[in-house]
Amino acid sequence: MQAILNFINQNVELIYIVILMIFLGIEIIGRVPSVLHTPLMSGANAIHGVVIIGAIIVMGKAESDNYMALILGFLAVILGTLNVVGGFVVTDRMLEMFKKKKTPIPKGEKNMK
Amino acid sequence: MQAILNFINQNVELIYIVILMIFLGIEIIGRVPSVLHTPLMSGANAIHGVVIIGAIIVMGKAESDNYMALILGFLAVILGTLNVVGGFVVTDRMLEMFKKKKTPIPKGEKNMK
Amino acid sequence: MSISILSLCYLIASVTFILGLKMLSNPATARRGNLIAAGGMAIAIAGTIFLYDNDGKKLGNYAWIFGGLIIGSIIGTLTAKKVKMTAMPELVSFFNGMGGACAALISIVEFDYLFRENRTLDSAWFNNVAPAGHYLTIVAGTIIGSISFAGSVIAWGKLNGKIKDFSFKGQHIFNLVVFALALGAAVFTWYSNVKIANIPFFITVFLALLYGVFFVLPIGGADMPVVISLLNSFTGVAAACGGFLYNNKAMLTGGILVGAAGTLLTILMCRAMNRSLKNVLIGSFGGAAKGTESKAGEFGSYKEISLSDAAMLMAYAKKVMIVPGYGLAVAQAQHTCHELEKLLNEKGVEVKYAIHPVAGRMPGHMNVLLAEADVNYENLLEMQDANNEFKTTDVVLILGANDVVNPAAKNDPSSPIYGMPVLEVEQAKTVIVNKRSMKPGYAGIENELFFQPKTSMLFGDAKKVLQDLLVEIKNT
Amino acid sequence: MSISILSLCYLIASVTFILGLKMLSNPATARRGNLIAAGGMAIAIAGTIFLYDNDGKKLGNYAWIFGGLIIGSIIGTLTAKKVKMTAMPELVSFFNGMGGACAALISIVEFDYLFRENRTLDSAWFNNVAPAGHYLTIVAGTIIGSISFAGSVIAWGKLNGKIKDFSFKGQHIFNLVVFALALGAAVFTWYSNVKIANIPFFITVFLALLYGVFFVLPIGGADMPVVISLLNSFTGVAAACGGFLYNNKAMLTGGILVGAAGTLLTILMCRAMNRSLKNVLIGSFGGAAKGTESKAGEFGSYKEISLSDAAMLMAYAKKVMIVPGYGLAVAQAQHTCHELEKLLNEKGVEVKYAIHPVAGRMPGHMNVLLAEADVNYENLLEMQDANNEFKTTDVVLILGANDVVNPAAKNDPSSPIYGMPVLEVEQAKTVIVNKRSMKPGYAGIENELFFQPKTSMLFGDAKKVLQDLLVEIKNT
Ligand SMILES: NC(=O)c1ccc[n+]([C@@H]2O[C@H](COP(=O)([O-])OP(=O)(O)OC[C@H]3O[C@@H](n4cnc5c(N)ncnc54)[C@H](OP(=O)(O)O)[C@@H]3O)[C@@H](O)[C@H]2O)c1
Ligand SMILES: NC(=O)c1ccc[n+]([C@@H]2O[C@H](COP(=O)([O-])OP(=O)(O)OC[C@H]3O[C@@H](n4cnc5c(N)ncnc54)[C@H](OP(=O)(O)O)[C@@H]3O)[C@@H](O)[C@H]2O)c1
Repeated sequence: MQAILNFINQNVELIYIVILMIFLGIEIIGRVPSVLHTPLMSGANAIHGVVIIGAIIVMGKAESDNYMALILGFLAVILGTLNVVGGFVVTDRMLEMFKKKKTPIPKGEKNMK
Repeated sequence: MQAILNFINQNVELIYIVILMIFLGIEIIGRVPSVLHTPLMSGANAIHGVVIIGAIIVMGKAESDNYMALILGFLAVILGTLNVVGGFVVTDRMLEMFKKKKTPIPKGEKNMK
Repeated sequence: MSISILSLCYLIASVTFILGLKMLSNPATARRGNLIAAGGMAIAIAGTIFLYDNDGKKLGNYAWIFGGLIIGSIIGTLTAKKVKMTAMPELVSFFNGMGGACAALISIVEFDYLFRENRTLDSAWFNNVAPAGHYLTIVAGTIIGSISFAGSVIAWGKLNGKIKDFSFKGQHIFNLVVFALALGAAVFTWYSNVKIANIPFFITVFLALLYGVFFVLPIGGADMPVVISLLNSFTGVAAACGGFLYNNKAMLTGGILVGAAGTLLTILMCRAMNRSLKNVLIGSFGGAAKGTESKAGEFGSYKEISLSDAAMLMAYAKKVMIVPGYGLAVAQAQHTCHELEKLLNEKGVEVKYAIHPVAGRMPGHMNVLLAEADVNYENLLEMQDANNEFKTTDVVLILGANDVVNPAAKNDPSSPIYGMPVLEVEQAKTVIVNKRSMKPGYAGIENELFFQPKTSMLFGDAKKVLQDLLVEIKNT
Repeated sequence: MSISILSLCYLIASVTFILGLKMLSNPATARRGNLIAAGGMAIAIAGTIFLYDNDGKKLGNYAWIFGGLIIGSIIGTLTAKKVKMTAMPELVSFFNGMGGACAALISIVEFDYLFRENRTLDSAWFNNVAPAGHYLTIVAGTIIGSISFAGSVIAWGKLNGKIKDFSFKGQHIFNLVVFALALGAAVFTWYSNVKIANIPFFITVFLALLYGVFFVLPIGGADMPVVISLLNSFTGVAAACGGFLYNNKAMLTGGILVGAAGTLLTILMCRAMNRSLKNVLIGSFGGAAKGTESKAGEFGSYKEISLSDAAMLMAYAKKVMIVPGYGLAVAQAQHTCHELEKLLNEKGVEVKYAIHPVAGRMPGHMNVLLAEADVNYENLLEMQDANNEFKTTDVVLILGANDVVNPAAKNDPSSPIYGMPVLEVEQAKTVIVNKRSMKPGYAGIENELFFQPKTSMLFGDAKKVLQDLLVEIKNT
């Protein structure tokens, strides 16, 4: 208990950030139309590719004799990049297909406002 | 420039919290029906009464010979409390008036889901 | 230990604020949301009082603190409970002002500390002794808080009629100058000798208050809801400054949250009545110009109806729809209106109210008004439902409403209110309009509806007319 | 200095992620949103490479880093560009798995550091030498990452048909046990001797992978979109663990954001096809049971229609609506379908497509499918518009759709899909249904529509039938 409280106290900012992020994540996509579920999933998938940063740091810190770190790190960088690049590209391709179909909407209403 | 960057770096967590809060504030009330504008305004008004905390701290820190702090602090506590208590009470009274009218909604749809 | 619990309290408070505000924006959950936020607030306050300590030093002066809390609570509760429903916006404005003052006072005291600590050392400059960030937050809190205090009090005075609109040529320039001077004084403080640094600072405070007054004075009373909402978000930011000052997360998050939400809400309000914020703040001058009737009579002539005929029409109608507007509020005729409803019901006439979201002078004004005369909520139709029922309505009785039933919003792209959804009363069989004259309403534009064949005017003060109608109908 | 710029980069990245995701959830802005997020990502990556330094130590091994980045980018871009549109969900699942693996690898390396530093000192326990919080995040990252990796790869295999559903009695108990053992091994690591702490840890990794595999294996292929979305949010959390590990805000915020949004999205997906998440994950066993045709024939008999009659009907119709469903995707008949459309157009028949949001096996499946056969987007009607047009439609041609046109969703409260909005094809003059048999669809329930008088069945594989129809119509 005591320990937990102290932990909270020391990392209170981080905890705030996490909690607010959770709220935001939920609020933001609350009203997505179901036809967009797939692209949205794909886009989110690309975003968590940010884990690549960790891979880069691992790779960059590895001493040249620490083969495990070098090899695993290298692998991590490749896979992470796959996630990021592939993710964004495939999402863009998907959206390309909904794009044209959606133009009527902005044309129709957006201009009114 | 340099100074600003350092400031950002030192307070990066706070800055995050502020930015996320701004996003949240906007997302949260994005879809409020105009009939609720007044109660919402009133509720928000009550919430910023949280400034009372500052007043309490000022009051509590004031040395017994520092009359300025004592008097202004005392005033601040009173006004802050007015804001908080009055704010929440009046909001509740307002909503009381919309309440009954709104019950049909949950009855009608909510149960379906 | 206690500190850890305190930051937990603040965390909880912040979360309840977010949840509360979220629930407040949905009719079904609004009331619970308000209570939740209140609960969080209570936790934060209690926590501060009992757990706060900065490096070992706990808070003192409990007598003063509790004294203040008790006094504030009593006054707050009483005023909030006693106030007439229609006077609530004023009260909100008043409370908002108190919050602003509180924020300003805190900052002033903090400045005072900075000042006392250093004035003893001679011929040092304030900027050498005071940390910049600290001073910056103090100044921000002071200025914003003062503006929001002064502005809110003026708005409050305007709404309850104590203060009249007041504006003079070039007032905007004047305001800008005052504001600039306020900032200037703050900067001057920064560069002045520690001994006298307090003088320019208090000039800053004074100028900020002055700005607050002149910022709100010229704005038309009808636009006060918007202004209050704006000042509301100001106070939020001021509170956030306090949060920075004491590195207090509850104040910070709560303040920013209200600051952001309040700003958006202000914009939404303007949009609801088809105006831009700028237009509300600056355009207010046109107040006179807006009232123009240049276009008067362009729609040809209108016809009047006698009380007895009107009474007849309603008494023998199957379904009557009442469209209340600002005029009903001015005439304080809500109770008489309710009596009319009951009387018609006795005669077997179905009576409903068509409520436009921006009818009156504040959002939900009509709900509040009719609630006071305890009209049954089931009979208040929102715009959508109302528009569906007009087709099957025999008589529409418009009481002091004008813009919200103006067909120009649908038909005339040149009209200033074009695009605002309105009550389509012209779908009903007959329309009876009660107002005192042919004068336009808030938007200051002619209303074609009054000149349509199925419309007939019933002039006079809403209350008076309704009372006469009651008599007439009784006699039929 | 450089550090400050770096944290600014991360700040920008976080904001773009939020904005991007927000825009992605609105058709009009989705594509821009994706680009914005990508831009933020680029900034974050570049910043890390060039500005990162922890107390003075900059990053090295640039050759390896850029090598990895280049290889990854090339493979990623190519696969993403080459993949057939209908195979995109598989690809998403694959990429998601790579992300999970990346997170797991990072944690493993970090553990390895902890391990090497301390294994030299003899007879110390791991928990004496390793900081608890640090170890906790490592374990969390490892386990979650591994699960999401293994699971995603299985899901990928299932979607492209390489892996078949596989389940055995009491599999859930088994899964729970495996998961518990994984946690157990992690705890054991914590209390084991520093010299051999790595052995139990790698057992943890292995068990986590195993769990991932058996978690996804039994779930029906049709539910993969939901599972992928779930694993997607897992990877998000794993990334967030990395954020804690390096106190890196971009990773933290990005990860949490996806974790939260992904979880909600998963729930929304389930809701869109009227199922609970639990039902998708556990209920999947019932797969067989669901296929029941116990109720078969309860609606009496159905009538068939000959190819020529069908061709005739359509050729002489004014307006034909095509309702594509999962069957069309299975038969890969989208191109043939497009030809039919063109042919009918030549004959002066108006042809539109009625798209149900959950037709097929992934959200937007039909849009993707028909886009591949480059059908003109103006002709794809969303459910609402379609339902309004059916009244004026002469012939509705249903190609391999079933649940999405099942009237039970409206009429029969006992039906498992009751409440799901469906295409109301029965409003049209005549309905022609193409499927291979009377077997039920995904939901495993009878479809009354097939037995209604205005409906007639046209059995056969969608592609085959369409080709024959083409010939027939040409000859009319
Ligand atoms: N709800 C909000 O939040 C809000 C806030 C600010 C502004 N507004 C604006 O206010 C307007 C509201 O529309 P509305 O139709 O309710 O009001 P309105 O358009 O302002 O019209 C009110 C009418 O009532 C008549 N009236 C005044 N006193 C009367 C009395 N004692 N007895 C009978 N009639 C009386 C006036 O005509 P006579 O002078 O000829 O009697 C006037 O034409 C909209 O334009 C809206 O945008 C709304
Ligand atoms: N969109 C999503 O996100 C998603 C994800 C998972 C599940 N689902 C669910 O999937 C269902 C989608 O509805 P739906 O109507 O599109 O599909 P469906 O209800 O699953 O029915 C598909 C029909 O196509 C027929 N068929 C199969 N192969 C065929 C072929 N080669 N040629 C002609 N017909 C063929 C099958 O009947 P025969 O076997 O007799 O030919 C089957 O009845 C909904 O229940 C939805 O909830 C949707």
